[in-house]
Amino acid sequence: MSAESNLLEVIGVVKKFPGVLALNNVSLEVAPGEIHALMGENGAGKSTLVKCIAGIQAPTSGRIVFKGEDITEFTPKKALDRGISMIHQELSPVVHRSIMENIWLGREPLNRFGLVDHKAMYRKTQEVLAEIDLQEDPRTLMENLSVAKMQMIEIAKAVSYDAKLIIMDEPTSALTDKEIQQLFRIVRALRDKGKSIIYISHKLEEIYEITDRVTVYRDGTYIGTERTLDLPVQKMINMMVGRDVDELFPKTPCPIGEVKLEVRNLSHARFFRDVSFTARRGEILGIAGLVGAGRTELIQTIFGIYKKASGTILIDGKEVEISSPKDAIKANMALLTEDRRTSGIFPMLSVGFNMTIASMGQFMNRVKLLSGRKISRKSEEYRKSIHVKTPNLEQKIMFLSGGNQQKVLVARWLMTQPDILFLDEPTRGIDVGTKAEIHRLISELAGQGKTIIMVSSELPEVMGMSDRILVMCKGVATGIVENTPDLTQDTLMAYATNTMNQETA
Amino acid sequence: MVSAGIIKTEWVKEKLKKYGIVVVLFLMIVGLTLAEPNFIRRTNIFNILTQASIFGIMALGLTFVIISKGIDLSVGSILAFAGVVAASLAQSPLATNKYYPNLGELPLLIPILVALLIGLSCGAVSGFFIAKTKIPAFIATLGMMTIARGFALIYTNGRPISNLESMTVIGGRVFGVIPIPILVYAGAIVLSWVLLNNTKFGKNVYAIGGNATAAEVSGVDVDKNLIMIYAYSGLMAGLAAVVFAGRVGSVHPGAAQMYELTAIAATTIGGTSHSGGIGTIWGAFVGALVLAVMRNGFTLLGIDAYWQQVTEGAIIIVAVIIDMRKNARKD
Amino acid sequence: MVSAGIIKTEWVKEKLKKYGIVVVLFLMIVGLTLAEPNFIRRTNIFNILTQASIFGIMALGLTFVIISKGIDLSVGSILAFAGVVAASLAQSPLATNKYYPNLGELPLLIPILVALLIGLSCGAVSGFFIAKTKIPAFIATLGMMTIARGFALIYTNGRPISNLESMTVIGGRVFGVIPIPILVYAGAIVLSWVLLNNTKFGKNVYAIGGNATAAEVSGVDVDKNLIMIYAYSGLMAGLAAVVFAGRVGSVHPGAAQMYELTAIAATTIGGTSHSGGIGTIWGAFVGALVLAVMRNGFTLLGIDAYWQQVTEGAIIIVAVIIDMRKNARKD
Amino acid sequence: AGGRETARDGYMVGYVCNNFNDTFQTYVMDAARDYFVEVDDVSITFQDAQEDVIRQQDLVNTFITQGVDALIVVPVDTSAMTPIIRAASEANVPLIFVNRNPFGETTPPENVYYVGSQEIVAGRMQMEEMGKLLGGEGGVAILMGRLDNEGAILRTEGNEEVIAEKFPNIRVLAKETGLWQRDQGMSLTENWITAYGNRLNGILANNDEMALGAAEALRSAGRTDVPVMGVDAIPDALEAVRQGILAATVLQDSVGQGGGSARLAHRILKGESVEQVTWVPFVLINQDNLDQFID
Ligand SMILES: Nc1ncnc2c1ncn2[C@@H]1O[C@H](COP(=O)(O)OP(=O)(O)OP(=O)(O)O)[C@@H](O)[C@H]1O
Ligand SMILES: Nc1ncnc2c1ncn2[C@@H]1O[C@H](COP(=O)(O)OP(=O)(O)OP(=O)(O)O)[C@@H](O)[C@H]1O
Ligand SMILES: [Mg+2]
Ligand SMILES: [Mg+2]
Repeated sequence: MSAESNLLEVIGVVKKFPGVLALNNVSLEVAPGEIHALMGENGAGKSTLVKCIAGIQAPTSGRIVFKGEDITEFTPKKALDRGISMIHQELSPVVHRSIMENIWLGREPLNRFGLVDHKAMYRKTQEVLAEIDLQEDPRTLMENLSVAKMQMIEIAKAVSYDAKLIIMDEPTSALTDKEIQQLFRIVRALRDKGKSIIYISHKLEEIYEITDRVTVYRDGTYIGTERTLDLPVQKMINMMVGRDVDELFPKTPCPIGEVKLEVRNLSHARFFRDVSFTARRGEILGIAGLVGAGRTELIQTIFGIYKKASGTILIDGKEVEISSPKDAIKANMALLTEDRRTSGIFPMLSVGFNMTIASMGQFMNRVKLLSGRKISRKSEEYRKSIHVKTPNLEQKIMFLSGGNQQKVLVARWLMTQPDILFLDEPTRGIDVGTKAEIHRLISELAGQGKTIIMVSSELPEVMGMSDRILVMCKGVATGIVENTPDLTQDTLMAYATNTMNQETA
Repeated sequence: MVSAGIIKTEWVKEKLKKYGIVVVLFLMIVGLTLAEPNFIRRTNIFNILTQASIFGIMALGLTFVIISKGIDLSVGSILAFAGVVAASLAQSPLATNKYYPNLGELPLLIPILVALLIGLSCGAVSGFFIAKTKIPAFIATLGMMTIARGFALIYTNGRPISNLESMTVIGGRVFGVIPIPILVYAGAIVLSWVLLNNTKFGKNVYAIGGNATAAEVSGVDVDKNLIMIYAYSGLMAGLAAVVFAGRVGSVHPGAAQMYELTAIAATTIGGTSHSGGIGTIWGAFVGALVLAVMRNGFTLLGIDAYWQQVTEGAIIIVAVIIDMRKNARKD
Repeated sequence: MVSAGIIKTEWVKEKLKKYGIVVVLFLMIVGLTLAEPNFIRRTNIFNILTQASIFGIMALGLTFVIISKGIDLSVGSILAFAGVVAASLAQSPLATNKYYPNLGELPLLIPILVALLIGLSCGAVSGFFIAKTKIPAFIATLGMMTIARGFALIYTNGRPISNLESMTVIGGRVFGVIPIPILVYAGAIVLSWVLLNNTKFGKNVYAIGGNATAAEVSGVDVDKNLIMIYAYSGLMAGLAAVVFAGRVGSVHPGAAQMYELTAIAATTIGGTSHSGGIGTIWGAFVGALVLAVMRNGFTLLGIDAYWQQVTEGAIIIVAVIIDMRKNARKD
Repeated sequence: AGGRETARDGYMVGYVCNNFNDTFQTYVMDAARDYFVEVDDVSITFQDAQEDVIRQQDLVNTFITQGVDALIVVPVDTSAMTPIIRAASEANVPLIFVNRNPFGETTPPENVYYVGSQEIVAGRMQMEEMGKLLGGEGGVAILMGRLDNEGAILRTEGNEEVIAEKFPNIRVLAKETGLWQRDQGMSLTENWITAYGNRLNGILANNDEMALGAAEALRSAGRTDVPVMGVDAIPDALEAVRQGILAATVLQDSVGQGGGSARLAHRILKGESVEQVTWVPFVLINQDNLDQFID
């Protein structure tokens, strides 16, 4: 394509951070009316590149040409004025403010006295929300929304700028199918209006579903651009990872032992009621359901983060009282939480600290003092085994790519060597190569006789990894199914929407 | 009957949670009125409001600062510096210790504008350093606190500047009834309220405190807004200096020491959170009243001066504990 | 040649960035030595370290507090309260204004333990309220600041408690050479360093400041640790009280006013961040030295006291600006 | 630094003030400075202890390191001067205390001097006058300085002693701290007017600044019947006495104290023999004797 016909051209862009060469001479071309995917492993530089395009960071060198003009000033404001808006991978909204104030931040409608026109803002917000089919009062505070809704509002906001180019950096990582379909409807409508979209995701099926072309990066370098339909899955993975990934869900069968954890009639005042299940040694119990089903709250209640209303929890057949995460950890449980930003990482602290903080007990020397040497040896070991891309262990975790942060958290909990490990969306935002690696580690743990309870919104993952699957719908456990080869996604969905009876009937 | 009783307590509990600090204020007022009927007399109410006005005006500016996740320790010193300079321009021609011996009587507006301008500038300087060099607000304003106080001392050589006949008009009353400091305070409240709730600037203040990155990527010029925030805080300190000079008729370079702590306390008691993004002008007003009523009450009740300190600390803590309950999770 | 020069400047720039505040300190020392050779004499170096010791010890405790994203305004008042009570137990039998007229001479250890215990308890109380009622640390410790000061005044009726012959040993020297306050300070530094870097408690402090929710989920008992953090800060204030009593030989209920600001400034100058999760003991030490050297230098250079204030504010700001450059993004 | 150069040739005196924010102390310093302007073999440097004993001690030590020939100190805390006295005597530097007396009835040690007044006397003088004005009856309120300040405590004690000894029918309605500040004196007085109404017949303030604030509050409340008295006789207060706004003030003689200590230092340096203690008396000023003090 010629320069004139491209909306955006990235030519030889380099971006250096202290100790990291995030982008090394990469290029990209986006045509008008195109949905263009960016693919690459965690830390390949996708977010860094789009941040440069959206003026959040300035490239160290190279050119970015938009509508035939070289971009020289890199500020978000300039980018927005030019017609580039973005949905951010790691950005939380201004949680204490309302939906409408978030959407119109920086461009509030004014009345003739130059004051903010709240009525107009309210009206315009209603219009925007209608487009994404969200029934919420525009004055609702963001903090009262679920993660999924917040994400939908971020999407609505980006769209409402009426930009020429909309960048979406992993917009679906917090969404489930229903919202994803909603998003795709919006994206297609935008394309039909001649807008261009840069779409980043680690979910291959999404890439095939809506993108026109794919550009792949690896380690900050440009690998190639292809029409999506002409690119077989294995080839795409190979371009990203540099090798073939043999098996996505390397579940190794292992003997299943006696019951380790038993939950009896557990209820929470608001989120779920009367849930019972058991989990055995060496077993991976999947938990599936739609967004809002209460899966997160279920495991967080078992873990002592929420207060249970009634019910009992038994470990090895003995009743235990767990009223705080500390109790849970004492009982040899561990929980990888769903929301990386608020309850996962310590952003200002080092990668090493983030990995080891839950296992400090292991690093004491004879006089009960922590040994720095032991700590760094252990973290180094884990850094290697799950391929955390970081210049060193001293790097602040906030400077890692999203996927690599997730890997560090996985390492944190694997390191505690728990008997019972709860994983809430463990591979959110993790690239295919590493996903397989993490799945292998999970399997290995199960093989050692540990009990794994894994919540995932990705049905292939649940079905690929679990021995049994607990399905929830609106706070009720609608079924526990054996994961036999003849189990279908449709059956699970039927449980998840509680339409099982109609289905079978 | 029983159920009505329950509903009533539920209702009270609910309100107590939502308007915690107002309830505290209300209880203080009721208690004091019972203990000392003079408390509720008009002159005393006016006294309380006048006494609240100086640090109350500072608390308005601090509300912007604290919502934006900052802090401003310099307002007391800025008051002193702006105050002494304004005072030197407002001395009556017959003053005993005239600062500018040959200066005639200037129109009242000039010292007022000078005070506001000095306040604004000092604040803008702090804001500039905070925005452009990213030093912590604590340090920038601690520095400004020392610097402004130093300038006040240098300017006056440590002496008060008095005989401000023209300015004492501001300490007077309208129609012989309503003290002007109260009117100035009311005006500052309205101005701050409109600024915070109905202008782009106000929205930006909340956004910067709530999530500075989110503000930045939404196209908000964070640096410019930070400068404006501290400039506004300085401006309010300048306005407080005018009221101070008007009320006292004399400004001392050591004036308003520790007022920053009182003003910050008023803001915080009123529910403005130091973790940013949360706060109201209304809260700053109620917080200032709580402090002023408390101090007035101490005197009316004749509480021993040493015990006043202990009680003051305890009341501040208890007031905020009650107020915090509104944020308590329900489960 | 040229390249060597470039490498050198690069190297200097790199170091300047990494050890910003140490470089500032170094430059101050060199400058002062050139301007006034007396500066570098052993007695003067000891003077400076002794002068740094009291607020320096407080800064150690504050480092824990600020890393955990808190603040402690009460340390100055706690010093006064712990100090007067300890002093009343350490008066020599012949003291002119004996607080406990019938009390004989107690072993030195008793007043010391009492001071430490009072400091620890006051801190633990603040910590308790912060942890259990979630009130902002600013309010809890502002309350404690007023309360502890009030108790100091009540306990003493506003008068100093003097003639602490036994305690002045602590203000003395070992082998007639090294001042004991410096040794106490050194001990406190080592203790704090080990606590912060080599214990679970220390790691928890960072975790709580870095992300309290994540800390909770990672099994950190946040409440318990918060109480311990403020208790430690109080303990350091108690230790500072011992050094104070030892140096002065008398404790005044109004002692150590505003020391909290100096101690917080020392901590912040040393790079501890008020947004939590970042800070070192080493930084608190260097920060305290910067302040002590600066004040000592002012006197040696005979700078006018009013101008000192202005200069002090400016130096604090500039020091932190230089130090901030180490965090500057490279792009 | 210009002043320091000459100091190399002549003597250098270090002056550590308790607090530069203390208006009265600025007059004491001025008097000392004025004295040394007249003589050419001595220069003086002023430092501010900012009401902190430790800082005062540090300043003294730094002065000694620097090699000053004599020290003048206004104690922050008179009971805490032992280390300063020790440091000065070890370095063999003459030490003069001004304004606040660390020695009470006892004689200072060798090479240590005191120039100043008895704080308690100021309080006594105030109350004697107030008692006369009120005819020995009524209620008074006391505006105290900082609660931990010796001047504040002793002046208040002087007030109360006289009441106990001579005016059994006068009651102290309240005593609270106005932190030496005019605005605080004003706020407290406003509250007292509400609380005590006509039972409030007189106000005794520990300094003139607070007294002037009290007078202002009384004026706006239309209370002309309440006499107010301060201490220090700062120019504003003298003017207020002339206009009848203040009933009286007590002259604390800044020239006698500041100039006196400077002269004393000069004489010691020249090797003359001097008295160890110089008393500078307080004088009560009211409209009757005002003319002697206004120039
Ligand atoms: N501010 C920064 N400072 C230092 N290094 C950074 C910074 N931002 C990004 N990096 C590094 O740059 C590289 C590219 O990161 P980027 O976020 O662009 O990856 P990504 O492709 O978006 O990965 P993911 O799929 O995990 O989101 C990573 O190694 C990351 O650690
Ligand atoms: N802070 C909150 N305030 C009010 N309601 C909430 C809050 N958090 C969650 N909910 C509600 O609780 C229910 C369950 O929450 P959630 O969506 O996290 O469930 P989930 O099954 O874990 O879904 P997923 O993990 O897929 O997001 C939903 O109805 C949600 O709207
Ligand atoms: Mg990314
Ligand atoms: Mg969930």
